[in-house]
Amino acid sequence: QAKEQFFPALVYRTGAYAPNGIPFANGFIDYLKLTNERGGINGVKVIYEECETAYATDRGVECYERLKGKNGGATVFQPLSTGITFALTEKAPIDKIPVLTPGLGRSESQDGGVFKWNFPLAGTYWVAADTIIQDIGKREGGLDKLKGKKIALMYHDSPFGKEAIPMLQERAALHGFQLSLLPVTHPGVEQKSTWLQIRQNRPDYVVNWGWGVMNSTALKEAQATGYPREKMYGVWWAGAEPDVKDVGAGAKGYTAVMMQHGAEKKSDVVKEILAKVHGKKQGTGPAEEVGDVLYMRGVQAAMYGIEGVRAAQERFGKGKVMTGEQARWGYENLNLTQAKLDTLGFKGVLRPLSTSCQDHMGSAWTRMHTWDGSKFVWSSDWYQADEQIMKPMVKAAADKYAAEKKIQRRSAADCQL
Amino acid sequence: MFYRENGQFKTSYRTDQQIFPIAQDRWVILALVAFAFIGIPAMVDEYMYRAILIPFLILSLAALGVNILVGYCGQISLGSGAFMAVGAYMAYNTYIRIEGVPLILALLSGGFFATLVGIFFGIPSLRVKGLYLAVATLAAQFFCDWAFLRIGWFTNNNASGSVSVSNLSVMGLPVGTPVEKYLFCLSFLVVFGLLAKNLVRSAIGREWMAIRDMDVAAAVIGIRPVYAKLSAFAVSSFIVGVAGALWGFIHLGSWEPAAFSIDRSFQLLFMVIIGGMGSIMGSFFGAAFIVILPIFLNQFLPVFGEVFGIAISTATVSHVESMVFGALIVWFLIVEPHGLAKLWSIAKQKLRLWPFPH
Amino acid sequence: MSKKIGDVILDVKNISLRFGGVKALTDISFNVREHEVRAIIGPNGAGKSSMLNCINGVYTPSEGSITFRGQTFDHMDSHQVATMGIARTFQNLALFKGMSVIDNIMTGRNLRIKSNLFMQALRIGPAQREEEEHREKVEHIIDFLEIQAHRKTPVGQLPYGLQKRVDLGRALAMEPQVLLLDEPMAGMNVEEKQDMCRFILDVNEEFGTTIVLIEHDMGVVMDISDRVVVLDYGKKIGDGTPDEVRNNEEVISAYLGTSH
Amino acid sequence: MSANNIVLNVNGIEVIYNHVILVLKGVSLSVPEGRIVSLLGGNGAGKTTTLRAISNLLQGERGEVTKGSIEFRGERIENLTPADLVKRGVVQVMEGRHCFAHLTIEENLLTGSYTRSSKGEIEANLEKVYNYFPRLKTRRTSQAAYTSGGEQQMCAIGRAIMASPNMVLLDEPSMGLAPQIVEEVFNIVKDLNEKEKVTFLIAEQNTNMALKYADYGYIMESGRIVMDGAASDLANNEDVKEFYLGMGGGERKSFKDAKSYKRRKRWLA
Amino acid sequence: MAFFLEALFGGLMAGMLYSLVALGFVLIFKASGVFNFAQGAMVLFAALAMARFSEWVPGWLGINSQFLANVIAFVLAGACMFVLAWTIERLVLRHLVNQEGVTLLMATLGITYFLDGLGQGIFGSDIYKIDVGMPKDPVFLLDSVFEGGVMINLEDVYAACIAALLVFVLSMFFQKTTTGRALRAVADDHQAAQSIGIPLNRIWVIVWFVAGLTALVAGIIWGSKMGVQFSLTTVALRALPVIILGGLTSVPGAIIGGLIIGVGEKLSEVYVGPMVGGGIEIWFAYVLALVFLLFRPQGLFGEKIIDRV
Ligand SMILES: Nc1ncnc2c1ncn2[C@@H]1O[C@H](COP(=O)(O)OP(=O)(O)OP(=O)(O)O)[C@@H](O)[C@H]1O
Ligand SMILES: Nc1ncnc2c1ncn2[C@@H]1O[C@H](COP(=O)(O)OP(=O)(O)OP(=O)(O)O)[C@@H](O)[C@H]1O
Ligand SMILES: [Mg+2]
Ligand SMILES: [Mg+2]
Repeated sequence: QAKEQFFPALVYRTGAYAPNGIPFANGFIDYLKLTNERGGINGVKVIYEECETAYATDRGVECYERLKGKNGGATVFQPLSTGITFALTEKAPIDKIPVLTPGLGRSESQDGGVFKWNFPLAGTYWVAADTIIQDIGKREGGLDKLKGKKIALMYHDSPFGKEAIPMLQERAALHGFQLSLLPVTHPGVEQKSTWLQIRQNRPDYVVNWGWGVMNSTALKEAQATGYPREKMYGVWWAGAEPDVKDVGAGAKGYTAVMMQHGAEKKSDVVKEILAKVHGKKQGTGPAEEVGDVLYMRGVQAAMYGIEGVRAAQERFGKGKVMTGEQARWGYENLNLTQAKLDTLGFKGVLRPLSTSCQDHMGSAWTRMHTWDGSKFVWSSDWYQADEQIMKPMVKAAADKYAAEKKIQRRSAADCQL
Repeated sequence: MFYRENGQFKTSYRTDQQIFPIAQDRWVILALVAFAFIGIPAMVDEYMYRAILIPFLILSLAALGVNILVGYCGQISLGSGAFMAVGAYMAYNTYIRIEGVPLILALLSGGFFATLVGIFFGIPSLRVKGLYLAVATLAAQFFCDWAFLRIGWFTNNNASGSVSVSNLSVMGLPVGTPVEKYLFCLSFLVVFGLLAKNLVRSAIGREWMAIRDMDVAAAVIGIRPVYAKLSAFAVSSFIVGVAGALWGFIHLGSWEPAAFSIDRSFQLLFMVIIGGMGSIMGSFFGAAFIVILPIFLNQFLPVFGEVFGIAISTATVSHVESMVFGALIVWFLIVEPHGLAKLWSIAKQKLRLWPFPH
Repeated sequence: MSKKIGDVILDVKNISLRFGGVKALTDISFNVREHEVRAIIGPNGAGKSSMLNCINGVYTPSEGSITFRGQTFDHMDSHQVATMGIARTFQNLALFKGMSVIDNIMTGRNLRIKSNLFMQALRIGPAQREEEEHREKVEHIIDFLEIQAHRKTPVGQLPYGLQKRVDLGRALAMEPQVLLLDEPMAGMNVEEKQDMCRFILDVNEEFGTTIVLIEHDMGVVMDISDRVVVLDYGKKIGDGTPDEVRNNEEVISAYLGTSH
Repeated sequence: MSANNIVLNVNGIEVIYNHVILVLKGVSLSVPEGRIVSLLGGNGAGKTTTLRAISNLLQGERGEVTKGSIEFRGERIENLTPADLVKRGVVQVMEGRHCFAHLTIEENLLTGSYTRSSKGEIEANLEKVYNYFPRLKTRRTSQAAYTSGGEQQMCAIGRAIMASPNMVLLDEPSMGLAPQIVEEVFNIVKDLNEKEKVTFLIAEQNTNMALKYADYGYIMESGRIVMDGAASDLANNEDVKEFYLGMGGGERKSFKDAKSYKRRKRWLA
Repeated sequence: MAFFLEALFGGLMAGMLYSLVALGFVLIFKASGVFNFAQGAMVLFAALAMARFSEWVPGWLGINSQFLANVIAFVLAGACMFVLAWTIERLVLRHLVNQEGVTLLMATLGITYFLDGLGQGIFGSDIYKIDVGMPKDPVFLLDSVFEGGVMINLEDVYAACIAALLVFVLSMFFQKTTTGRALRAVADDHQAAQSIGIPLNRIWVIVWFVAGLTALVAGIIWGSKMGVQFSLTTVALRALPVIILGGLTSVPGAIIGGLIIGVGEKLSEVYVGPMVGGGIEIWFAYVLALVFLLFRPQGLFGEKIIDRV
């Protein structure tokens, strides 16, 4: 029978987070389709199945259990939800299935020595937080200028939102700016008092760590409180079209950190998808949304998923179907050079990424883009998260986790196989 | 024909006070339990365990607890999710802070703390009644949600505010594989089910029901509302708490407050009402209905679509799913407002009369 | 009939009860002797039920005191009243609709249950034995009231008349010293009333229970009661043996009318 | 009775509660225009159920008519809503009062005239009710829940009158009423019946009252009609005398002696 | 000081918005004894209908006046709510006459699921916007008195006025009209109400329709503030403490309760919140309501709960 590599897709196309979940899912699926159009992974056909999680952890777990065994076993899971990621982090090692969380999940899971099966490829929340501060520093004319400044973090009151806090506190201690924390309860439609507080202690910058309606609401409230949008930053889950489009001009000047790519309508990969997938009426979503920010995030995630398998095939046999375990090796030894990325159509979209046993992230590049009232435009050049700051934090957190879980760091030997 | 109690004469009140006075019932139930312990492990696959059976068991335990409060004592509560959370987090803390504490003890301690919280939030019930109370109990829900997110101690200061446990074992026996987990939960359910049944059919149970049906009269025949209500809150939240601990430890393994959000509270209330208020059996029916139906619909609808050659998108599936789900709830209520358990007993009555119509 | 009336067991002094404007009771005094059947009669809204409500603590009288077995209270608390051995039935049925007849009557025995929550949960020896003893007593009452057939029906589904019996049964189960009955025979036909009278008199004679009875059927009242209090608009307008009351002008005009 | 002036005709109805409890086993009765018919029978005989069946209030009790038919002025009415029936002039006074607890006595009465539009008529009716039951007038402003049992009973009856019906189904009107009020109620019945030609079907336990005022009577036992006849005949029937009027052998015997003596009625039902 | 005023004002305005939703609950409860959990879903459904129709109408009818489009959309959405009310009565309520409160409550939960599915199914689950020309930017008063002035939102003010108006009309309706009385009767005792000829079916359609309209108004106002999206259903949770505080059966109570809750939670959040890490307003609202209940178990303006033997 035909060789098929199974990619389960945990999506949320309904509920409070659908506006952001839908474009991501569309991008993800479209890229898988494109891969088949390109002849699969060295001839191995890619198959997939969606499962609706509605961003709820227990439904996510059910989906995981449902899909992990299907079609000869799942290759890799990419839950677009920090909550679900936490749950799967416990289960995946037992089932020997890697968990890909590009741009989300536990930041300390970058440490492959402890988190053997987690891959926060291309960026964690700490990277996002770190580079946002760098950009603010740049604006102020040097990180040292941050001394005495006030920065407010308004975050989605959940593990996702909280991930940013340690890094910001670290930086606050370092540069002596004053960090105030403003939690916003799920789903984030109720922010009046948050913004009253912002109006009260008039912070110099507001960092919005939101997802779903929380983002657009934040911008509307900012407008209603007259807080300058130019002073607002967003994480890369808070910097896409659905977040700003119904605020329109009201959101002008709002800046968000981007995990390398932004809205990439002109990129080769998008052109290719439009031609080969949408052209054949195989498109998953509306064609005009192809290339939007979150759509691209989906494409990026899918691409990493595929390339990991390709890498694994290099070792375990070209043109073979990879097991989850084999795929894991692939993700751990991923080496996407610029050249490779360009051939895949990500020229000017993504930067090189190479993972290792110690580093499951592989790349820490970001840049900022800003809403000009009708579209996002790049407003900074590339940043890279500060190793000196981040490494020790990751190590410490990972060790704590290991201690709690009574797990040994992986031996050098273990890294070889 | 086959289902008759005639010929089974009760010679003592004890025999008449058994849980299942009718012999056939006794046999059926015994058979069921035996099947659950021996039969099921022999046949079902991992997915069934992890996605359906274990959640079903744990949630029926929780529903059982809620039913004691809502169904038997008539105090509608929307705070059950909170009590589950208390159970889960306190069990977690007992587990990690006390060296080598046995798993079961940790779980029970979760229940214990849930009891305390339950009693505390039960105090208003002495003055506030009915729907007012129902809404007021949401205070418990939101407060606990907040507390577990905000107070680091509960989560052992994990930055993310989410906690996790792993490699559990009971007296040397590991509780890791689905089968082990399943049996573990099942035993909990059976034991608690039995205890609960005993409670509701003895004096305390009658006090609860008396309070539920007509509290003034209850007071006049010497029932103390304070004691009756608070004991109901205590027992209920203990069971719910243990269920919460199981949910965290056994089912999720790693959880955040969102796992016990208000939706959970509602879900539990549904189970009780759909299943049948004031019926232990009902709790199981309800849990089955609420846990299995959506999953079933979610998987069945696409198949159903293919039959007619239409590929239903994920979104449409889940929309239709919730529509059908809602419709079914209403439909069942219309067929039998007193829940599935009542439906069940009517069926039995008919069977008793069978083959005669009345 | 050879029934020795004891001395005063329940003594009501100058009770007044006001609800906003409404004066339900004004300065009512009367007493009840041990073992007697004491009737309270009066037109609708006279304050009869309110009187009972004061006695067993559902209402708090605005003035006056109640003496029971030498102890004097200006306010009674329902639970405490029950423990002192005063039981009562209600005018508009206050049964526990969701529960079976047996359970309803069993609740009457709750005060006597010793075993605690845990013992009940485990159903270990004593708890189980207790259940059975009380069940036995309850079964007697059920036989006595001739409602065996309905043992396990939810009372909500019983016809009105039978519910009244269950209500009585629940009160009897408390084995009270004083039994307050609020229109126990409303909605019964003569035959059923005869049965009811039989029950009441039996209770009164066999267990020596003192009975306070509210009833609108003069036939019944005059036949079975030893003494009668007459209320009208919350005032006491008559008190004495049936015959005295029957011939009391004020009572006739206010209540009995010409029909008797 | 001649069939021409029959307003209500119930034939062979069977009623089942909760799909299992068979309560009425083929009850037939007919009520002629402008008469007072009384429905007698012990507890659980099925009187209330019969009335509920007629006024279509069974649904709320999860009961249903499974056999037989009910005709009002020649029209089948099983499938009408209670509201339709009230429009046609049929009103039921429910057993156990059922006043609107939160509404005041007066509001209760006014609600009774919901189907009436003309202000004048409502005013008149209200006056009429207050004349019938002066007690209600004094309590007009207090919430029904806080009035005495008897007052509530009066309120329920008054509420029915407010709809100026042409047929009334009374379920145990005398329950909990003081003797002379009972008298009063039946006088009212007679009064309405004579002055306004209102037809009555009365389920009653107070048999001698019922038979005294009714023209015709039916006796029910456990879901069946076991006897019927002109009120006067029934009143003189030995069994009826003994079991419903409590005067075996002519003399009314004291309730005291009732206990000593006991013989259950057994006529084939 | 200026800030206190702002917080106070913000609270009041938020409160008004809550009471707008609370009204729907009160209406239905007062008029049929049903505690309608579907209110939140109805708000969302109505808002979605409004948003989408105002988006589609220009396309359908080829008109390009936003105002006209809105009007037509409003009418269409209103029609939807009527159909909804009618269907609910037909398929649900009339089969549940005379059942206990919980059963009915459960039924409304069923309806909630149905509406969530239907609404998103028909109108989609993206974020949509309702543009009824509400001013978005803040205005600053008294800048002379305080530096920075006191900021208020006209949008809020308009919303508040509409809410107030709605409340006034509705309370008139309940107290003064015959139908109003009939409704209260129904709430007390379905069966008795039927027995004296109150046509439950029609009554219920009316009530649910009116509740639907309030939901529509609430939906429009919330929608134009927040954008229309699934999470709008959660406003119901904000309205619950309001209704128990104000009293389940009291229309004016909905407003007063709203104001108290609004102010209470905002002030608590801005003044107490920072000390305990923030995010306290939602539970604070409930605790506040609970405290009031301890003194008045039927809420500030609710009808006394009757327990009498
Ligand atoms: N809780 C209450 N609040 C206000 N008024 C009350 C309350 N209870 C009783 N009343 C009033 O007090 C008076 C006496 O009521 P009560 O029930 O004692 O009358 P009753 O003698 O029992 O009449 P009936 O024979 O009709 O039962 C009545 O007018 C009644 O309206
Ligand atoms: N809602 C119900 N569900 C089940 N059974 C019922 C219900 N209502 C009445 N019954 C049964 O129907 C039978 C007749 O009841 P019904 O109330 O009609 O008798 P009745 O003649 O009115 O008695 P009473 O004179 O005491 O009112 C009784 O045996 C009763 O158990
Ligand atoms: Mg009375
Ligand atoms: Mg009856």
